Amino acid sequence: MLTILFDGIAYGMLLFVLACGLAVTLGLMNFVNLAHGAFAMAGGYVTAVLMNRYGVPFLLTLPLAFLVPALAGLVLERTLYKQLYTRSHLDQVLFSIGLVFMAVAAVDYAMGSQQQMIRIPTWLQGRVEILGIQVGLYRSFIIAVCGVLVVALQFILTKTRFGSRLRAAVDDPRVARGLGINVSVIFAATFAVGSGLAGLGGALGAEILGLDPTFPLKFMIYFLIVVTVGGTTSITGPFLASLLLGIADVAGKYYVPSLGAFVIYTLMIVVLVLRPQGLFARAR
Amino acid sequence: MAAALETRGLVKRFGGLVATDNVTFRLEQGARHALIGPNGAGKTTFINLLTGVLAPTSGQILLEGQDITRLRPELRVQRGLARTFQINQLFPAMTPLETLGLAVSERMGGGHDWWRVIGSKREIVDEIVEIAERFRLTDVLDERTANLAYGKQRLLEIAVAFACRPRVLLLDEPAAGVPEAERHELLATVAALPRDVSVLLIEHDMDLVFSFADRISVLVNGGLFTEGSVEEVSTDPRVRAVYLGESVDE
Amino acid sequence: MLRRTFLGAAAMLALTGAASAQEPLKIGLILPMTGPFASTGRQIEAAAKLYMQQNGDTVAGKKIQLIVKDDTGTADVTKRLAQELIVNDKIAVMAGFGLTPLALAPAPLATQAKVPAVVMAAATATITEASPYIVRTSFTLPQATVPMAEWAAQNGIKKVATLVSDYGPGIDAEKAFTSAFTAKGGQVENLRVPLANPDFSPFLQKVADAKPDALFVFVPSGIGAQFMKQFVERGLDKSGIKLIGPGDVTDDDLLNNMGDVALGAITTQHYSAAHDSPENKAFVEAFKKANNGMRPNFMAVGGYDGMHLIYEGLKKTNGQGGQALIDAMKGMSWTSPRGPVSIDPQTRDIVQNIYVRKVERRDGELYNVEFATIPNVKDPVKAAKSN
Amino acid sequence: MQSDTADNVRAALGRRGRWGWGEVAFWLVAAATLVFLPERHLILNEIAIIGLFALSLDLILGYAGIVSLGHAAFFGLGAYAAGILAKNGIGDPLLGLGVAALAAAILGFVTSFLVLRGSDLTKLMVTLGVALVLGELANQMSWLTGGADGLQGITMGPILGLFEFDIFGTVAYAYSLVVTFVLFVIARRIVVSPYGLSLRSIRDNPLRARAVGIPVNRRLVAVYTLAAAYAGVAGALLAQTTQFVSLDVLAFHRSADVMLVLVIGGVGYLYGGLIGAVFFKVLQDVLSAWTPQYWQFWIGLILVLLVLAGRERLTDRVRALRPRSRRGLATDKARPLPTTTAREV
Repeated sequence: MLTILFDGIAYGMLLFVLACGLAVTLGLMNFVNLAHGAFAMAGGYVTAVLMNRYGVPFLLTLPLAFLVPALAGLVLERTLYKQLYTRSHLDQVLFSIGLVFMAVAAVDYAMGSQQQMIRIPTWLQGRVEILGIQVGLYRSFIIAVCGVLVVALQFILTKTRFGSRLRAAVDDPRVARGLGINVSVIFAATFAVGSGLAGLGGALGAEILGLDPTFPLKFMIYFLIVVTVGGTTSITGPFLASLLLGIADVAGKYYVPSLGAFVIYTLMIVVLVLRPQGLFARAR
Repeated sequence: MAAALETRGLVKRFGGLVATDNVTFRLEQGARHALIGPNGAGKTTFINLLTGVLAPTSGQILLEGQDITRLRPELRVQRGLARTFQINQLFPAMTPLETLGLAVSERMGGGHDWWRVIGSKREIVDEIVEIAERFRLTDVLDERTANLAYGKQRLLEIAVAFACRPRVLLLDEPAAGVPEAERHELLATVAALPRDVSVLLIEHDMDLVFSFADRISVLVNGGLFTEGSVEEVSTDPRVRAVYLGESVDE
Repeated sequence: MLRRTFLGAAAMLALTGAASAQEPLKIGLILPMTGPFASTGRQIEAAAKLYMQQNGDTVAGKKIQLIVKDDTGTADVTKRLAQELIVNDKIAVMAGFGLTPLALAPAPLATQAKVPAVVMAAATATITEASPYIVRTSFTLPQATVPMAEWAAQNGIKKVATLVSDYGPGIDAEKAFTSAFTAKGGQVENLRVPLANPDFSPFLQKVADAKPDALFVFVPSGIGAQFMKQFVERGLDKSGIKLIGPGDVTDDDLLNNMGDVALGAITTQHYSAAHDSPENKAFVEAFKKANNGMRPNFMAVGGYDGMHLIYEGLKKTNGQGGQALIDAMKGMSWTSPRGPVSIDPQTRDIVQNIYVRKVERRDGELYNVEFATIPNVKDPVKAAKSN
Repeated sequence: MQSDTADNVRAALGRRGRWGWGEVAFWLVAAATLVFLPERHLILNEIAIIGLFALSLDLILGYAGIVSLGHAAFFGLGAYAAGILAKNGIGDPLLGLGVAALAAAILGFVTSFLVLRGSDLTKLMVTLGVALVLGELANQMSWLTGGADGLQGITMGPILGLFEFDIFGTVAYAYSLVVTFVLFVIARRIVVSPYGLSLRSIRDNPLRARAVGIPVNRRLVAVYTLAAAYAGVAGALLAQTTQFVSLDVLAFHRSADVMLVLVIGGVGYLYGGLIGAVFFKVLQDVLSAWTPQYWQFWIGLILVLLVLAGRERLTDRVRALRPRSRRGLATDKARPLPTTTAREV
């Protein structure tokens, strides 16, 4: 029972790291970036390639799994995305779906269509018993890493100058510009970090979620669920939503396996019908 | 005779904030009544309560003697209560012709008519023509609303409300933002509104208020501060203190 | 009236498709080349091309032209592509079909136009019954599963939990295993997972709680690797639960990358890249060489044998398609890289050896190493029906 | 003078209902393909069906401002309704269409209440959720739907007792084209009716629409139900002409594709879905014949370029085909999707 809870938390944490970048672009910058999963995939592939082709240890690949997608995000933001901030959502959807298609086909071309394997180090394999609960080491590792990230993000957004500038830039870009805030730099940096986090999530999640070229399409729905259910006004909303979703998904499959897939979707519909702004959103 | 529009002890609270404070108010049949008050006095909240955009915390709203407090906004319109908005709320992509056609055909109950092409009914066409002339829109009928001069948009804003053939018309700062050159046209059409329509004018512009209204109510801090004829209110020193003084200074 | 003309036209098409001498003989290969099942398509396409490269592109004096189409794994697209190939390209035979619904959708077309369809991958038992023009060179799940149940029963396994993907082949495997295993006195608990399922942990937890002697698993090969890792991560291997199942989970294409987690898994299937025969050695070597080191899996061998069947059939009919070709294919037998195989003339399904294998490390790479053989296995579902 | 204006008004209003040359040409070309492109009837059939499906999405997105990522729910339900009916011996195609439309309309009516509130994103996700739940349901009820194997054994009777479906897809295409055309004509009529005008007003400014006395929610429910019925018919056409239904009629990619098709063709003038369907499917067919493995890359590239080049400018030009339509149609330039903010004042 507690093991299920534990697995659910790990799964939820992972979802959060994958989706939080989307929460930022969608919620704060009001940009529908369906290509978010492509950055996650990029991170996963960075780790897979480094480990399998060059024998780089797992942990050392993680910073690169963050940096490469972040850099890619930065370049794309500067060249393409920024032109679309003021366009309609439909344009943004069309554009980012186009990017997903390109990413899927390109990865397929470069890496093949099969599943990529990541061999996690032996000290992260297996399970231990803590307080009578069977916990997987790797999942504990995920929880630890993601937990640190959540705290750091929350800190950056609420306590630092960057955070307050970001919030100002988002609230009203014109006013923020008037205050001497360089809005486009803030947006670019935020976009890059969001992409990087997705990449890190992709690398961490490859072991549990699998990794193949269709990754961005497969998990797009999950990311969107996290963001909408959590609400887009804060970072804690999506975080709680991820946890809720992770636990509900795992528990649902354990206790009512035949209804497993219903649980998440029904939960989402109910939440959104009752609270259209998301479960944890401040009333606007 | 019942008042055209009446509120009894109307209260609206947002959390701890009292936006409308126990307002009891009468708009007589055929009146030209102005509602004035400083910014933040609760004029817009009051209008939103009257039209049903907001639900009151307590109190009653009566339209020609009938309780409409819980009625949905569109049903109030159908009963004869129409409004204009302080900031234009038009259909930018439609033409004035379509906008008026929409309002007229809705009023005639043709809104769920999904088969006939608009304009195939004679009464509708005639009424569009009449309203267009009354509001001096004839020569721009076929332009895109978004492309109209602001003054014309403002006229259309009133024309749409008028097309609902209201018994009571709420005008929310009809002249706001209209450039001097287009102002005269607007004021003239407002003044020429038929007498059987009772008008409640919410306005900042004292020239307009004085030239148009026969009665004035003053709203301060959500409550009705005073009410009287134009003369009474304009000479009331307390009103000058809370409101007119401010306006004169501008 | 109209009906007759149309059917007549369809039949005529089928005839002209194969009869005109100057026209090349066209083979329509419809596969999922994109989407989640793309790797199935790649393996088969590579194998088919390899076969043509090795055996030339002329049969019975006619040029063979292979037309590859991507159905994206969507059944109505498969059907439309098949129909276009029949009507426009006037193909002599169609082949491929990566998944059960993708094979079933065009089945009525095969019947209507009398164009043989060679199923190279899809593995639900009933497929060959959908049209008398369908012939299969892959396998059926019960075919691979029943020997597993028998082997388990003979090797001291009493209680088994089954975990299958919730779709046609999965349910086939579950049924076949359960009935065969309970018939031998075993005890079975069934679990089904959704086909698209990113995380197995809740299901595996259920298995861990049930404490069976072995876990029988069938999931499509792409997700198999993920399953294996989570199985080990949960420590189920150490708690003494044996992992058994048809060979999809230890797909040769992925096996080597799975790492040590796969070691010791026991599976039954018709093909292993480690199968010890000269034919297979040559096949594996040529396949790897042509495909950048990619190891052929059971999908590839299905594609390879499918092409062989088409070539040999055409030789026998001297380039005739339609009824003649399907008749020629019935009962044909040859030595495939997987071992001796034949086409059952009654069911048009393949008859082949099923091997019991264990994942072991050989020359630094992981392989399914065969250690027992059950010869000439027919599809048990149809065999049971005919008895 | 008075009567002059009245005539002008009548003429101006009537113009919206009249057919332009571009439109007539469009349908003439479509009809001509029946004769001149016999080899392409199968894909043309698919195009007609997707076009109709996109048209139904246009009714809610382009004319009422409701975004949906779950429109496949109605398409799929229609497909299964028609398929199951035919499988159980009731093979009359037109009856199947009727039943499918009805089933989808009922589902549309019930679920319409879920999409009246909330932002675009909320609507996207709620509609998506409905489709996913329905997909799961179809998977679970395999005794009825055939589950993941698909629904087999559909045999269709001849249309009107006269025309048997043939292997060339000619009858199928003609059938789909005629049905699409008839439904298009009805839709076209609806959007220029007072009802259609009220929908556009709701999309443009729900606050004002209410202030004109329009019962906004009721109108939205009605159009959502109508669009659902249209999508159901499209699904039924697919089931009947391919005589097969599999779970992917309900899949996410179906909803996403139809959205792409519509947005490519342009939202809010009814032809967008049809043009988008032609463009998208032909492109996909050509590219995937050329490179069966990597055609998605090129599609993606084209989408990206299309957006960067200014999709709306392109579709605006096409819109000029329809008389006066440019004027009547909101291009949401520099304006995000019709949002509900106005209503929250």
